[in-house]
Amino acid sequence: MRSCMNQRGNQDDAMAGDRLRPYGDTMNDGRVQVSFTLPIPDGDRAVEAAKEIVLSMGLTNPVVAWHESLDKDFTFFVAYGSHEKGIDYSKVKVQSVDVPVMSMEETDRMIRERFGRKLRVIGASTGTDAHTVGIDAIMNMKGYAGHYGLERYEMIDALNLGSQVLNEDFIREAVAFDADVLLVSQTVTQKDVHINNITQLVELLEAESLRARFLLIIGGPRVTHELAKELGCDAGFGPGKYADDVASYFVTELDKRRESNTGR
Amino acid sequence: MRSCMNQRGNQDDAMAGDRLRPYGDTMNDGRVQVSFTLPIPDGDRAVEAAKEIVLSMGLTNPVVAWHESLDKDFTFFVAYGSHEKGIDYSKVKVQSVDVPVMSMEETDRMIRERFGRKLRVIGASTGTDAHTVGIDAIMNMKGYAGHYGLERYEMIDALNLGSQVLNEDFIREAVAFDADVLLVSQTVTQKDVHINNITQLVELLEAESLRARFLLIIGGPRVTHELAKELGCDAGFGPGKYADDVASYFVTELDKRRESNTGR
Amino acid sequence: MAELRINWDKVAKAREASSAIADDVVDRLSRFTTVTVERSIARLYGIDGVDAYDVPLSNVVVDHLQEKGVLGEGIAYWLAQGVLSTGLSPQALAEGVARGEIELQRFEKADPYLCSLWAKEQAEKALGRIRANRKFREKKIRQFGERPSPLLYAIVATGNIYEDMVQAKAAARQGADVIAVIRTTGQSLLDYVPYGATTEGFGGTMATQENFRLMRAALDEAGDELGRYVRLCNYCSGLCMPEIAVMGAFERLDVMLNDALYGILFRDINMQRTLIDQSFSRMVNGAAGIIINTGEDNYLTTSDAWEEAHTVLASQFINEQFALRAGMAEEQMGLGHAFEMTPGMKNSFVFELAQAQMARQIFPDAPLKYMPPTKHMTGNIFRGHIQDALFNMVTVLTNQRFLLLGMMTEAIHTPHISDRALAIENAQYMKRALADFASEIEFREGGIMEQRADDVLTQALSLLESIRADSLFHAIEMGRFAGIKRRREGGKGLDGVTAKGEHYDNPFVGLFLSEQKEGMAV
Amino acid sequence: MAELRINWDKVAKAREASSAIADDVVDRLSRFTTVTVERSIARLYGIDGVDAYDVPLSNVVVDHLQEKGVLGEGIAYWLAQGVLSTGLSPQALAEGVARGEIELQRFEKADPYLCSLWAKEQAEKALGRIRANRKFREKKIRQFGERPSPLLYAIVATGNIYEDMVQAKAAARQGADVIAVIRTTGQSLLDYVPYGATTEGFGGTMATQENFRLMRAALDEAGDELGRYVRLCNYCSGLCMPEIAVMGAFERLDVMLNDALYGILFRDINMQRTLIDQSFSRMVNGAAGIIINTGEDNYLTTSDAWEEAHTVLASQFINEQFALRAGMAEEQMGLGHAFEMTPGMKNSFVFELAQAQMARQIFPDAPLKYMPPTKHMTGNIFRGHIQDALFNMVTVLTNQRFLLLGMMTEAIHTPHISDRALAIENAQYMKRALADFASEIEFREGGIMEQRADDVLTQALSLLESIRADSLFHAIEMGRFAGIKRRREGGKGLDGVTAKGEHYDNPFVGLFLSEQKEGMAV
Ligand code: B12
Ligand code: B12
Ligand SMILES: Cc1ncc(COP(=O)(O)O)c(C=O)c1O
Ligand SMILES: Cc1ncc(COP(=O)(O)O)c(C=O)c1O
Repeated sequence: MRSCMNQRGNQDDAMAGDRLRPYGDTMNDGRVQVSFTLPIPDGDRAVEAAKEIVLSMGLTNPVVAWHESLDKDFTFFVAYGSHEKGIDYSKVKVQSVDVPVMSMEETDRMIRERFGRKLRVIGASTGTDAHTVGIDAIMNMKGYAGHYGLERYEMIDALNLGSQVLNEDFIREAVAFDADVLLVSQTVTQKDVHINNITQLVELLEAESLRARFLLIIGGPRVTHELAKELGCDAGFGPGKYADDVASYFVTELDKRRESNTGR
Repeated sequence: MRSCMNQRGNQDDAMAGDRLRPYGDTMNDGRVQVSFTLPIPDGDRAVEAAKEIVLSMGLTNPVVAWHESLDKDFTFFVAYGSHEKGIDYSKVKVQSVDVPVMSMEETDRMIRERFGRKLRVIGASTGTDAHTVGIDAIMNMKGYAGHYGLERYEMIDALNLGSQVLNEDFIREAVAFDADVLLVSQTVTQKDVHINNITQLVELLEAESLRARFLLIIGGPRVTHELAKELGCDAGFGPGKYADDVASYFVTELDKRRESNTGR
Repeated sequence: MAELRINWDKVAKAREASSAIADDVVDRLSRFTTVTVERSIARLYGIDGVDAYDVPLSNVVVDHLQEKGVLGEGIAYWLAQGVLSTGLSPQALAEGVARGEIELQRFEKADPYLCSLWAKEQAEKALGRIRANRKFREKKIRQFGERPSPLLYAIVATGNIYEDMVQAKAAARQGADVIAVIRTTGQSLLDYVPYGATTEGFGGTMATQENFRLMRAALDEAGDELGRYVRLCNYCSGLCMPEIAVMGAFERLDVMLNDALYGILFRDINMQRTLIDQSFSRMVNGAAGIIINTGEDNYLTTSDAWEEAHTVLASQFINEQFALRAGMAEEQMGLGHAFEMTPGMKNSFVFELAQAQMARQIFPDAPLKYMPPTKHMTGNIFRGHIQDALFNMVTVLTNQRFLLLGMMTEAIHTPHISDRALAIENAQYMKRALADFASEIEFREGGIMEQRADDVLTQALSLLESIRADSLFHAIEMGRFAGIKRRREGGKGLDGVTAKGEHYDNPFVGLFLSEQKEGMAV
Repeated sequence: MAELRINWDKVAKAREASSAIADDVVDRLSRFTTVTVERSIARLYGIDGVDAYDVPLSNVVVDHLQEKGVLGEGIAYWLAQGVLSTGLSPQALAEGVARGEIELQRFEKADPYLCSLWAKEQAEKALGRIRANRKFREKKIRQFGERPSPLLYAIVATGNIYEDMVQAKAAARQGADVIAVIRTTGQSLLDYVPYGATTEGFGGTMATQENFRLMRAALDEAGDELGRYVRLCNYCSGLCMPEIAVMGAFERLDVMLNDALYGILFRDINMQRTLIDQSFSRMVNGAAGIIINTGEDNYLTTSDAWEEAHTVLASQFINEQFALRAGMAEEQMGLGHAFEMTPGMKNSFVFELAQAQMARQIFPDAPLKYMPPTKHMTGNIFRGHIQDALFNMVTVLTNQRFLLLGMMTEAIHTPHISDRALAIENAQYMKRALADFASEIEFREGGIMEQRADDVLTQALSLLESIRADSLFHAIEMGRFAGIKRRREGGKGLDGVTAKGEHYDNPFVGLFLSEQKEGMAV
């Protein structure tokens, strides 16, 4: 393989070894496809402007493969270029939830053994967000994509408030339910409405000194663990994550916290 | 319109006025779509690496909308980001052929009046390039997309040598034909084969002190006027250019040269 | 045209059951009115504008009457009393109420008969304005010629009406026939309609009368330039159904989303409230010559498209009956359905085609609204574009009236200007490439397509029969649609429902119903 | 399956004319051999490797004989003489020639009868190697099961065989059934086959025996891992048709592009030369159980796809006859056709479907090779992806055997790894979504589809009849195909044609022809 890599080309050159570059059809060719619209009329100058946009992204050998007028003052472009610089892959770190994923049975067993009681989980799609398919996927009995939801777990009491729940109401219900875990789903992200909404939730919890009382987990198509941490939540789950991922996480985390609380 | 622009948003902010940014759905939002493959396995770290690639292109608010394993060591990504910097549109200049485009009749009339003889034009797809549709589009009687080819011009003698003509042969034929204009088509561009081929042609012409004798015009899907000039040709024509564009150019240019030669 | 063999007996039975279901609802709810129905009457009488706190004057007067406990008599009655007593206009009265200077319930000296005469007379004026709009639309369409099916229906959703206008005009020039301005999230839960031009919204733009006006003008401009009539669409589902219907009638909208079931299921609006609102809003739409779009396509965004296809058909039958009771012509019933089977399924195209064709034949005169794939769209925009192409093909092959343009970026963001342009290109290409395909083929008798259509019809019929036995209210309580359960007394807006009093009169009902009988089919 | 009604009478007449056309060509050319035919015989006898100047030894010996003016007797004869005279192996003889130590024409003492016995015996050994490959392929296919139609055929074209291998394996894992390694531009004009593994190419990779071997091993590895047999394809059109066919037979290629007409028209190769080469190369392919792919699809990249569709059909009829004369079974004739009508045309899908279906019915047992849109692909990769989707649909509906994967970036570059992955996904999606559609529909009798098919057939028949009257040579001189005119004595490679001498013998012809009769259909 090593020698084959050499035969495959510029692996030898100065930066090749430690830089990660996009791959078109040859190692380190750096090819990237881009498309965008510029608010200018189509024509030679527009194509030149598009090329400069591509160059300004650090892409070399720009090819403007397509340009088309969308309206008198808008032109659409498809272009290719090479990301020659690449990035340093060794420096790429991810903040991810890394708890081993347990099956439903394992999770139930762990709760039974370590807590001796059911855990209470409350969830909702909050703010003006009316998308429930995501939170339902996590909570509903039938689950999603072959992963059962939390309602089916024997040792979990799951309460799904549905959609468009105001932060204030959500907190009230959580206290009333004496929840261990809060699950919040956010789908609409236009103008960062999800960020504002979660920020407000965290602030409200803090204002009422309730933040430490709950494990706060958020999820949705644009949610990452990193974002969740930034916003002051405990964890975040995006696409491709199911009830088992979330349950494994909160059981393990609650157990850890219990341990450090009881001083063990 | 001015006030409407204001209402449309961040037109007021510092850089907005003189910067040209991509347009997604709001003035100056800068949204750009990109896709690329990275030679790494799919997973959280890959997504993070993709995000860094997007950021390293100067795009903010990166969204990795899709990632998919293409093979164990290759992952494909679709992402969006904002080109907030934009470019300075006032600085975007184009080198383009700017000669008014004449109809076939006008061109014929001009040749008749200014030269009093037929102009001789020789064309080919040179090197190993076997793509003839482009040069045929310019030269053949029937032309292309509703634009008649040079063979139909009364005052032009057009000779199309077809494909895969070696540079040496091409020059020999051009001399034999006593051509005024050379037309070269180049379609295959992989590994810059077209650039090498044209460079060689120009060098050969210069070596034989023939360069000044002909107007040298190149064309093809990846040819721009700028590229042609860089390579030492007189003009370059890309997609969407037809016989009338080329004829208008060379008639005007030859006329100009004749004038300066005769010292008028 | 290729046609499926359909069991028309089952269709007739399904219509019969739906008719009974709708009668039952109308029967239970006809004794009530709602705050938004009354506000829409206020608007019809010319009450416009907002008070010092930006509260619309229509809310001010209706809230005032409700506070005084006299809303049951109806706003028409109180305005008549006020006008006849003071000689002031309805607008002046409302302004007086806003300033705290007038209390409408105090005026009760005019003869109720005179009141109803006034109410009727003034109503005719309002109708005149609406009729003029309808005539204008008809004239323009006659002038430019009607657009062939499918109408390409594009959405704009920037949140900013001025940005929306830019994009709407671009879309029209690219070939869109209908522009729908998506509403900002949450507006449907507001129990008032915001006022004026707006530039902030999430996932959509506020539906305000001024925004309607601005967009209408933009599209008229583009349409005149292009030599075709560009239709404008907005939403009147939600807590203000009839009010927005009135705004749409005043500003010459052409298409409006109008579906109480959508509000109940997806917005948790109280069912009694919104079914009452729906009834009057459809009368308004009907008189204005507006085509409504119903929302059963949304069920499949939550439920499985293969398993629950029959709920869409059942809902279409019910929506048809509700529309008939509001006096609408078939030609105004843009019943919804959708292309939402997973691309992972074998024969997904074949079954989608079967269902779309079935809907087309069962509702032959209804301008069906066909929704593109949304649920199974992903961040893979390239695959997304071909999912949309298949949808476009089915639309063309089955001759749907409204083709809602699918966006390859559906899973990512509200459309960019280029997404829309590519979507239009996609639809136009499919329309051209398959132009006469439907008339070149026949469907195999008893094939999987006919079987599928019959299965869906059979299941829809049995669902409708069970609903008929229990009432629509009960069916919703049981989660029959989209798997979502809603309580009869739950959800938003029940407090806006009021029993009609002895003088209650809504003169528009009769006027609108007869207007529709005369009105041309669109 | 939906079928078109076809005028079988016209089909029979077209076959008759084509048969006469092919007979005429064979008749005129059977007196000649060519340098590459002789080199391929040298290769079959085991001559391999290059000399000090990188000239293949097969060229060295054949050039040597040509120089000496004795090539007309055939290499088999001279090698036999050499072997029988010296006891050296053919390879050792060739090396001697390369070193300038041996002059083959000097050996002429062995009895020509003994020479032909030796030649026959050694030829059987070579055939053994080829047969073993064929058996191995058959075994693998039995073991894993044959892949259903259409076979997804992906190209790799990086220029670097090692990079090609990476991409080919990735493509196989993504679902490709056939990997074609595109040849670098210009190779088809080389009158020798380069040697060894290569890493530089333009628009493709050198076809060398070592490259074949490397790629074969890579695909066997991927195939075993995936539990399916992954087919390998390369090109044997060009100046070295039969030699590359031999290399393909030795390295177990499964599919080879093989078409003299392509070389004549698109590479300006002399028609006499390449038609002779084609004849023997097809015998080699045939014996090796290789499916050939013909190149009439290319006509439509130059000419208009609507106007010139009949030239494709006419060419298919001619190619069929040439293949029959080389002893091939219908099952090995991957006749080419293409989806190249402009997307701007009304009913383009309908007419493409008609033509593809017509080809399918006229050549029912031939594993047709169906080419995706290329000419009307643009830099608009999004539209390109749906052009390809329509092509994929037609392929599925008409059950073509080879689906050449269309790339959305066709107009831009040779495929990136992701282009190929998206293309495979596209094809698989269409295959799944329309799985049983063809059996759900029937085509309207006398509709525009049947009319189109009949028009194309009628025009093809009349073209064939005119060619029959004038000879194929004349037709090409007149520019009947792709509008390209080529002179009978023009083009490259005529100097490689030699009249056969009195001792001329090619023992492989008989062997290969009888091998094919016994060989299983693939
Ligand atoms: C279904 C749908 C709807 C349905 C919702 C029905 C319902 N009952 O939920 C209806 C039709 C009502 C709807 C309406 C609207 N929608 Co909508 N909708 C969608 C759609 C098609 C699918 C979303 C979905 O269900 N995905 C499937 C689920 C399973 O995925 P998921 O939510 O990502 O969940 C997974 C993970 O993220 C995670 N997860 C999610 N939540 C949580 C929570 C926790 C705690 C954890 C641990 C994990 C987790 O687990 C899940 C399983 O892996 C998307 C487009 C698309 N294809 O993505 C648009 C989309 C989300 N909608 C959008 C918009 C704008 C709207 C509207 C505002 C207007 C409109 N364009 O229609 C309205 C109003 C909605 C409102 N007020 O919020 C936009 C959002 C744009 C943006 N990024 O801001 C999208 C992207 C469409 C678009 N391109 O415009 N929509
Ligand atoms: C048709 C075609 C062929 C035909 C050519 C037939 C013929 N008689 O020309 C055949 C099938 C033979 C062929 C073969 C190959 N092709 Co080819 N082919 C194409 C295709 C589909 C269309 C090209 C075309 O005809 N365009 C239409 C003409 C009118 O456009 P145009 O050339 O740009 O010309 C216009 C302007 O540029 C300008 N112009 C052009 N020349 C000139 C000259 C002058 C003087 C002026 C003034 C103007 C001018 O005027 C014209 C009118 O506006 C393209 C893909 C695509 N859709 O673009 C691939 C493509 C060009 N081919 C390609 C390749 C690699 C090959 C092959 C090497 C292998 C292969 N992949 O098949 C072989 C070998 C060719 C060789 N040795 O050169 C690649 C090139 C990649 C690259 N950028 O390097 C492409 C892009 C396909 C791909 N994605 O792999 N090909
Ligand atoms: C019938 C109907 N009404 C309304 C809406 C939108 O409602 P909202 O404005 O609450 O998002 C939809 C959404 O697609 C719909 O189908
Ligand atoms: C039959 C046939 N042979 C050969 C080729 C390729 O030839 P070359 O290697 O000369 O590009 C093609 C191109 O598609 C073809 O169709």
